[in-house]
Amino acid sequence: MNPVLLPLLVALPLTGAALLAVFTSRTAVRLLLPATAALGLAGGLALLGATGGGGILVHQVGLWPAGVSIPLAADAFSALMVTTTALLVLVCSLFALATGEAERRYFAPLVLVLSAGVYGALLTGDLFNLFVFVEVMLLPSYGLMAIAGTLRGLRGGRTYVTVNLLTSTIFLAGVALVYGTAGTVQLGELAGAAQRSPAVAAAMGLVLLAMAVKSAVVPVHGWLVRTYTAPSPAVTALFSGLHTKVAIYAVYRLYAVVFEGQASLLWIGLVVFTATMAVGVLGAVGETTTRSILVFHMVSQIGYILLGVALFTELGLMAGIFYLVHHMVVKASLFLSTGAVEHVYGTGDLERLRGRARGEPLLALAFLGAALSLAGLPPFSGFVAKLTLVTAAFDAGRWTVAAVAIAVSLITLMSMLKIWGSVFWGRPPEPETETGAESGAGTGTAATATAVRTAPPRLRTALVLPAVALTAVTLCVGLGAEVLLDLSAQAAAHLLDTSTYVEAVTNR
Amino acid sequence: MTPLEVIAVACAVAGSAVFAVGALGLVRLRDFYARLHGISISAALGTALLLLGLLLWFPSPANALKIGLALLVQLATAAVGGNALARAGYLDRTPVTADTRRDDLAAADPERHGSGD
Amino acid sequence: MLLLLLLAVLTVTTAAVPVIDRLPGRWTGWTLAAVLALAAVPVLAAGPGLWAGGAPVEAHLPWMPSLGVGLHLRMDGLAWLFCALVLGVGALVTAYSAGYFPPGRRTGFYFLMSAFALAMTGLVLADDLVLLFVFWELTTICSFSLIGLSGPGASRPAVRTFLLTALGGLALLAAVVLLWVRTGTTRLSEILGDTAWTQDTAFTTVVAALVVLAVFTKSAQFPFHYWLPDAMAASTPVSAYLHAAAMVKAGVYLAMRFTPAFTDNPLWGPVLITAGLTTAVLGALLALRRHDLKELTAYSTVSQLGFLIAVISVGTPQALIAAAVHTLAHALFKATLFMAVGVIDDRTGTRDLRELGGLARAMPVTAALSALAALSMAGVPPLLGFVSKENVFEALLDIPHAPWAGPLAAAVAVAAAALTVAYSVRFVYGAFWGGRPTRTGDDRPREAGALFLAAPVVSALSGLVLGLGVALLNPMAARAAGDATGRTAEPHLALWHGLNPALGMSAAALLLGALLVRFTSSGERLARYRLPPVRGTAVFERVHAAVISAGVRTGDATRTDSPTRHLAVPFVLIIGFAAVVALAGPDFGPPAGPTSRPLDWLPVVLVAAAVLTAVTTRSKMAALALVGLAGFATAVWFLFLGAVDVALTQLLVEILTVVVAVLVLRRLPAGFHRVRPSRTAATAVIAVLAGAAATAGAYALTGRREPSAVSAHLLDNAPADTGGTNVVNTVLVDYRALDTLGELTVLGVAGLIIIAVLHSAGLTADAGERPAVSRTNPVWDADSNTVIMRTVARVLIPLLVVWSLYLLMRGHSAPGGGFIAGLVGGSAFALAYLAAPSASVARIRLAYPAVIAAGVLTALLSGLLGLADGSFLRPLHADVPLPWGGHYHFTTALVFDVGVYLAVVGVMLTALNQLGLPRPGADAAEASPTAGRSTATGGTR
Amino acid sequence: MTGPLRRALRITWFPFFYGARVVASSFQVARDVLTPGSAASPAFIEVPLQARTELEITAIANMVTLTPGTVTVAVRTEPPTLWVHGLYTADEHAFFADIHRMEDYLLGITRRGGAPARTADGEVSP
Amino acid sequence: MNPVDIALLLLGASMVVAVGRILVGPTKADRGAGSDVVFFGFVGIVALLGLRLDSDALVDVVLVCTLVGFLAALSLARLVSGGER
Amino acid sequence: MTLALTIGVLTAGAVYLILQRGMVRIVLGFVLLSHAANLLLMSAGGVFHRGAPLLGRSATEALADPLPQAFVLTAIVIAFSITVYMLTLAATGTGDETEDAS
Ligand code: NA
Ligand code: NA
Repeated sequence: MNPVLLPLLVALPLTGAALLAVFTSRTAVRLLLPATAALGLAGGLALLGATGGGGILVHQVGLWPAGVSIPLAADAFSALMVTTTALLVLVCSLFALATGEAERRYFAPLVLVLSAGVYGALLTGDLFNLFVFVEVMLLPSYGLMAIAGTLRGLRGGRTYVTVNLLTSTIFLAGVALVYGTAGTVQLGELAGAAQRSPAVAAAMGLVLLAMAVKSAVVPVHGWLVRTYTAPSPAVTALFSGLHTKVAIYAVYRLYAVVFEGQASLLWIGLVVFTATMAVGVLGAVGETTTRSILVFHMVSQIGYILLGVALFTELGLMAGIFYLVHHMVVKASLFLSTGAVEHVYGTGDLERLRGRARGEPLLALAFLGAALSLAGLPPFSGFVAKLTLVTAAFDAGRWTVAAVAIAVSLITLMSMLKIWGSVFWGRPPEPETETGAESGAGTGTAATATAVRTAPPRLRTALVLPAVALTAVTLCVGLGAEVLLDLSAQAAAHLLDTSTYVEAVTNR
Repeated sequence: MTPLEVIAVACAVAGSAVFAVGALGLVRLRDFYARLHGISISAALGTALLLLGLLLWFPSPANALKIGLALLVQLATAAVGGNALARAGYLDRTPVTADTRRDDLAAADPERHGSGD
Repeated sequence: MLLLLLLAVLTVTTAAVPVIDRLPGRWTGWTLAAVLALAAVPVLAAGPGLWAGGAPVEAHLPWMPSLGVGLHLRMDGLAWLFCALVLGVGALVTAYSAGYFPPGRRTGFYFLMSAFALAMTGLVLADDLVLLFVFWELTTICSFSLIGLSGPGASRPAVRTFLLTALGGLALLAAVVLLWVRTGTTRLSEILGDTAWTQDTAFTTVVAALVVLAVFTKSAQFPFHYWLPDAMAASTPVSAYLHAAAMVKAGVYLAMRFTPAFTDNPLWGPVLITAGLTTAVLGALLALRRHDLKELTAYSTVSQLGFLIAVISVGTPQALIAAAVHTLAHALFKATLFMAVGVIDDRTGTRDLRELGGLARAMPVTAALSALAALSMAGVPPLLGFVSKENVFEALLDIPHAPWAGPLAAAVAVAAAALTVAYSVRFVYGAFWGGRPTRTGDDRPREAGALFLAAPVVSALSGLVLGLGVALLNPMAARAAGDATGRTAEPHLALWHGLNPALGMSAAALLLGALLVRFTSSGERLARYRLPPVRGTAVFERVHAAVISAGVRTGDATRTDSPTRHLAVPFVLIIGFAAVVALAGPDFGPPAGPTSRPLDWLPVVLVAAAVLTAVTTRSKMAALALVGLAGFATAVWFLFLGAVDVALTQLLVEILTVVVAVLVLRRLPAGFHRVRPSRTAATAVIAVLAGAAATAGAYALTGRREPSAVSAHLLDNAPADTGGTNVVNTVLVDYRALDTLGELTVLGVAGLIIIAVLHSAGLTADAGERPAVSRTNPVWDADSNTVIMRTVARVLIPLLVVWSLYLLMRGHSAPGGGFIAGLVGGSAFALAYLAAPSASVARIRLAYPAVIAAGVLTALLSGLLGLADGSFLRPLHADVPLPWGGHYHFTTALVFDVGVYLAVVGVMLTALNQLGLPRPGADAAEASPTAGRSTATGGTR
Repeated sequence: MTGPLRRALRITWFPFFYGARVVASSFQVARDVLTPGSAASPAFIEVPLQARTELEITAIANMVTLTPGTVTVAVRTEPPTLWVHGLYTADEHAFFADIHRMEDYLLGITRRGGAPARTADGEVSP
Repeated sequence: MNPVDIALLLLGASMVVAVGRILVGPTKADRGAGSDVVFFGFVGIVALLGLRLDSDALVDVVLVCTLVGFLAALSLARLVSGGER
Repeated sequence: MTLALTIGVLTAGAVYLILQRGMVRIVLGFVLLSHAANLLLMSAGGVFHRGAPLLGRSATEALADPLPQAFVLTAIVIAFSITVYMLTLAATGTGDETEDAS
C-alpha cells in the first residue's frame, strides 16, 4: 500500500459525510453509509496487510520536511485499531439501518465524521493533530448522544459534552506545555523526551491525565457510566468501541514513545488500573438494566486493557493490545444484542424482560457467546485475552494485579449471568397490561411506546445479524488466536522498541 | 517624533480623556436614560478622537480608507446601538428618575397601560 | 494422529448435530451413541498396548505458537481410563436419552451433550495446561447450558452452579499461569515430569491451594458440595453423564494428575483427606435423608466423590489404584442408578419415595438393575464396588503422614460406607419392595421398553462382570496409577484377599449399614431431624446478594446526572498532579528571557476585573458581557504577543458567541440559580487552587527554551515554500492544512448537530421576562422601530461581504484568511438577522447544511488536487497572467480557504436560523393582549 | 449657487456642523458628570418629523442619538415621529430648535429643494 | 511615561467603571449600557495599541472591531428587551 | 509572569463557573477555560519575541513563533463550535438547569 493514500482514510469518510449532509434521502443513506464504512474496512485490511509483517507506512502530509509536516503513520498497532474501528462502524451502521435510526436527520454523516476522526487520531504522529482529530471524533458524538431527544438523552448529552470538553481542554493545555518544554509536538521528535527532561515529563503527564479521563479510569469513570446509557444502543455500541479506545490507544502510544516505557512510573498505572477493574465490575453487577450493566462493565475492561501498558513488558503490551481489539468487538456485540431486545421491547430493564431465549435463540446465542467471551471463557477471544494478560502480570511479578484480574473476571461472569438469567432465561412474562415505557428506554421508535407486549414481536434478522456477526468474530479470534496474537506481538514490538517508528516518522 | 505624530498622540490622549468622562457618567448620572447620554460622549467624540489619532500615526490612503470606514461604522454603532438600547430599556420598563418631566410615549399609547413612568 | 482424529470426529459430530437432528424420531440420540461408541473402539484398542508398557499415544497441532501453547494431546494409562469412561458412559447415556425423551427435535440438548463429550475427552487427553483449562471450562459451560436448557425453573440453579464451578476454574487458571510462568512451559508432562519447582514450598503450596479449589468445586467437595444436588434441576441424562460419571470426575482426574507434584506438600494431603472424608460422611448422611430419588442419588455422588478425593490424598500407588478402580465402579453404578431414576420417573411420574413402593412387580428389570448397581455402591461382593471400596479402605489405612491418621481415616471411611449401605437400601427397597405400592390396576406402571433399558442394563451388568473378573483390571489399574504417581504400582485386585483389615472394615460397614437400616427405618427417621440450618445455596445467594449490594453502593458514588460532580473530579486530580510535580521540585531551568513588560498589566487587570465580576454576578446578562470582556482582554494579550490573526479571530468569535448566547438566554430565566454557601466555598477553594496550578504550570513549563526549530523553519522558508508571507496563515492552509481540515469539519458538524438536536428535542418554551410595556405603545411597534437598524444594515451588510472577500483573498500575505473572512461574512448574516423586524422575515432561506457541506467538500477537493503533486493537501501553484499586466500568484491553498469560508458562513446561518426561531408561545401572546399584560405585571423586577 | 453645488457644500460642511453640535452638547453633559449637582430636566418628548424616507428618518434619528443630551427611544414611520429622551428639556423651545436645525440641515442634503420652511415655534408652515 | 500609556490607563479605568455598572446594574438596561462602554472602550484600546505597538496591522483590527461592535450592541439590546425585536 | 498570572486568573474563574449549577454558567466557564488554554499555547511559543509573523514588514529576529498562533486559531474555532452547541443544549429540554435540586 502506498503511504500517500493514508490521508484518504480520513478524506473519504469525510466526503461521504458531506454528501450525506446534502443528500438526506433514505436511498442515499442506505447506499452511502454502508459503502463508505465498508471502504474504511477495506482500507484497514490493506493497512494490516502492509504492516502485519512489521513494516511501517509513513506519509508527511503536504510533503513538507519532517518536523514541519503532520506525519500520518501506520504500524501494526494502528492498522489493527483502524480495522477494528472500521468493522464496528460498518456493523453498527447496519444495525442502525435495521432499527431505522440511520435515517434520522444527520445520523449517517455524523457516524462517518466520527469514523474519520477516529482514523485520523489512530494514524497521526503529531500531538496537536491528535487533539484536532479527537475533536473531529467528539463533535459528531455530542450530536449522536443527544439525538435521541429524550430527557435522559439530553441530560446525558450535557454531561457528555462538558466532561469531554473539559478533558479536551486539559489535553490541549498539555499539548501547549509539551510544545513549551520540548519545542515540538511531533511524536517522533518527542521520542524519549520525557525521560530526558522532567519538564517534558510533567507536560506529558498532563496529556496522559487527560487521556485517562477520556478512557474513564477510576476515579474519573462516573461520566461514562452516566452518559453511555443515554443514547440509542447502536450509538452506545459505536462509542464503546471507539471513544475510550482511542484514548487508550493514545496512552499506549504516548507512553511508549515519549516516556519510552519509563519503568519508575508504572506503579501508578498498576494501582489505578487495578482499581478500575475492580470498581468497574462491582458497579456493573449492581446495575439493573442491560445497558447500564454493560456500560459500567466497560470501565472494568478498560482497567484490564490499560494493565498492558502499566506492565510494559513484551507480553504485557501484546496482551493489552489483544485485549483491546477483543474488547471492542465483544462489547459492541453485547450492546447490539441487548440493544436489539431493547429496541423491540422498548426496555432494557431486567425486571421487565424474561425468557427471550425461547423466541430468539440466535440472538440469545450471540449474547451468550459474547458474554462468555467478556468473562474470559474459552473458546472465545476473551479467554486468550485474559490468559495472556494474567500470564503477563504473573510474569512481571505482579501477583496482586493478576489475582485481582482473575477475581474480577468471576464478577464479570456474574454480571453477565445477571443479564442472561433475567432477559434470556426464565419464564416468558405473563401478559402485562401496562403500556407506559420509561422515558429512559431511549430508541424513540414506536416500540418504545409500549412496554413488554402481550405477544412479543419477533426480531427481524437484520436486527439480530450484527450481534451474531461480531460474536462470530470473537469466536473465530478465540479459535484462531494466533493471527491476532501475532499482530499484537508485532504491535507490541514497536511499542517496546520505538526506534523503527521514530525513524520512520522523523525521516531519519 | 514628527509633528504629525505629536498631534496623533495628543488626539489619542484627548480622546481617551473624553472617553473617560463619558464612562464616568455611568456612575455619576442618575438613571439609565441619563447614562445613555454619557455613553454618547464616549462613543462619538471619544472614539472619533482616538481613531483620528490612529490615522495620524499611520497616515496612508489605505489606512485613511479603513479608519474612515471604521469611524463611520463606529458612529453608526453608537447611534443605532444607543437607540436600540434606549428602546430596549423602555420596553423592559427601566425606571426613570423622579424628576422626569413627562413621557409622551405613554401618552401616545391608546391603551395607556403600563407606561414607563 | 489417533487422538487428533478422535477430537476431530467429536468436533465434526458436534457441529453436525443441527443437521443430524433433522432425522426423524429418536435417531439423533442413537446416532450420537453410535459415534461415541465407535470413537471408543480405537481408544479401547489402544489399551492393551499401554498396559504392556507402551509409550503414551501423543499428537500435536499448533494453536497459539506465539505463546507456546499448542494442541498437545497425550494418552497415558490414566488418560486412557478416563477417556474410555467418558466415551463409554457417553455412548450409554446418549442411547438412553433417545428413549428418555419423547420423539422430536432436541438440537440444543444433543449439541451440548456432544460438545461435552468432546470437552471431557479433550480435558483428559490434554498435555497442555492451557488446553486442559480450556476443556475444563468448556465442560463447565456445557453443564451450565444443559441445566438451563431443562426449563425456566432451572435457570437459577444453572447460574449458581456456573458461578461456583467458574470460581474453581479461575483458581485453576491461576495455577496454570503460575506453573507456566515458573517453568516456562505449558506442557503438562514436562511440568510434572520435572518437579524441580516443587522445591519451592511456598510456591507449591499456593499452586496446590489453587488446584485444590479447582478440584473441590468441580468434584463437589465440602463446602462446595451443595451445587451438585442443586444441579439436579437438569434432565436425568445430564445428571447421569455430567453430574455422576464424567464432569465431576474432572476434579478427580486433576487431583490424580497432580499427585506427583503435591504428595509431599504439607497442605495437599491433609486438606484433601479432611475434605474428602467430611464430604463422604456428610454426603451419605444427607443422601439418607432424601425422599427424592434423584436427590438421594446426587448426595450419594457427593459422598462417593469424597471417598475418591480422600483416597487420592494418600498419594501412594496403591491409593491411586483404588481411586482408579473406584472411579470406574462409581461411574458404572451411579450412571445406572440415575438412568433407573429416569425410568421410574418416566413410568410413574414421580421420584418421591413417599409416593413410590413395590415397583419390583411391575418393573422387574428396572428393579434388578437398580439392585445390582445399589449393591455395588454398598460394597457388596462380588460386585466391582466391593473391590474398589475395599481397596480404598486398604489405602487409607496406609496414610504415611502420621501413625494415627490411617486408622482414624479408615474409621471415618467405614462410617461413611455404613451410611452408603443404608441409603442404598433406602433407594432400592423403598422404591421397589417396601412402602405402599405405587398405583394399582390398569393405572399401574409398566416396565419400560427394551431400548430405553438397554443402556442401564449394560452399565449394571458391567459392574457385575468387572467385579467377577476384577483381576483383568490389574494391568489397566497398574498403568493408570503408575502414570499418575510416576512410580511403579503393583496391583492385586481380587475379590478375595484373605482375611485382612480391609475385609473386616467391609464387613463392619455392611453390618453397621444393616443396623442403620433397621433402626432408622432406612433413614426415614433421620429425615425428621433438622440439620443445622446452613444450606449451601442459601449461603451462595447471600454472598451473591452481598456482592450486588456492594455493587450498588459502588455505583451510587457516581449516580448523578449533574455534570458538576463529574467535572469536579478531574479538577481535583489536576490540582493533585500539580502539587506532586511541585513537591518533586524538578529543575526546569531559568527563563530564556524577560517574561513580562509593564504594559502587560493592562490585560491582566482587565481579565481580573472581568473574571472576578463574572463569577460573582447573578445576572446571566452581566455574566455574558463580562465573559465577553475577558475575551476582549485575551484578544489584547494576543495583540501584545504579535498574534494579529488570532486577535481578529478571537474578537469575531467572541461577538458571534454573544449573538448566539443572546438567542439562547432570552429563553432562560434572567438570573442564575442560588447555590449553598458551603458549596460556593468548596468551589472557590478548588477554583483558586486550580488557578494557582495553572499559573505555576504556565510559568514553570513555558518560556524556558530557545525558539523551536520548526518556528525557525517556518519564518525562514514560508514565502519560498508557499508563496505566502503571513506565516500563520501559511501554517493553516499549507503546512498544517490537515489540522485546518479537521477544524473546519468540527465547525461544520457543529452546524449539523445543532439542527439534529433541535429537530429531535426542540427549543424550550421562552422563560425570559416579557416586555412590560403595553403593546399599543409606539415603542412596541417592531416594523417602525427597526427602520433605523434596517437602513444602516442595508449599507453595512454589503460592506461586510466585500470586506470579508477581501480578507479571504489577502489572507496568505496579511491578516485574514478563510476563517476570519468567514466570520466577517457570517456577521453580515447575523446583522441581517438582528435588523429584521420579525424572526420570520429574518429567516435566511438558504440551504445552509448544503453550504456547510459545500465548504467541506471544497476543502477536501483542494486536498485531493494535491495528490497530483504527491500528497493530499499539498498546495498547487500557478501564476495567472493578469490582463492588465503582471500576474496573480494562485494557489490551491486559496481554494482550501474558500472551503473554510463557506463552512463558517454555513454554520453561522445555521445557528441564527435554528436558535432564532420564533419563541414558542409568542404568537399566542400576540393573539391575547391580556396574556401579555399579565406577564407584564409579574415580569418587572 | 445651484442646487447640486449647494448640496455638495452642505455635505462637506456637515462634519463640522455636526461635530460642533456634538462637541457642544458633550460639554453640556460633561459638566453634569464632572461637577456636583445636575442641571438636567429629563423627559420623553414626541418629535414630529419633516423627514419622510426611511433614509431620512434613520439619519435624523441617529443624529439625535449620537448627540449627547438626546437619545431616540422610539420611531414611527407613519406619520414620521421620533420619541426622544432629552436630558435638558426645561426649555422645550430650544430642545425642539436644536433637533429642527439638524433635521433642516439634513433635508437640505437629501432633498433637492432643501428643508421646508418653519414657523417660529418650529411647526412647518403650510 | 509614554503619553499613550496614560491614555491606555484612562481607557482601562473607563472599562473598570463600566464593569462596575455591569455588575451593579440594577436593571438589565444598565448592564447593557455598561457593556456598550466596554465594547467602545475596547475599540479605543486597540486604536491606542496601534500607536503604542507601532503596528499598522492593528488598523485592520480596529475596523473589524467596529464592525462586530455593531453586532454586539444590537445583541445586547435584544437581550435587554427580552428578545423582543 | 504576567501571562502566567492571566492564565491562572482565567482558569480560576473558569473552574468556579464550571462547578456551579446551570448550563449557562458552565458554558461561560468553558469559554474562560478555553481562553486560558489558548494563552497557554501562546505562552508555549515564548513571550520575548512579540513581532507579528508577517514577513517583509520587519526584521525576522524579533518575530513571534507562528506555530502556536496557528494552534490557537484552530483551538478557538473548535471551542467556538462546541460553545455554540452547548448553548443550544442549554436551550433544549429542561432548559438551563443541570441539577434536580441543590
Ligand atoms: Na428479569
Ligand atoms: Na445621545
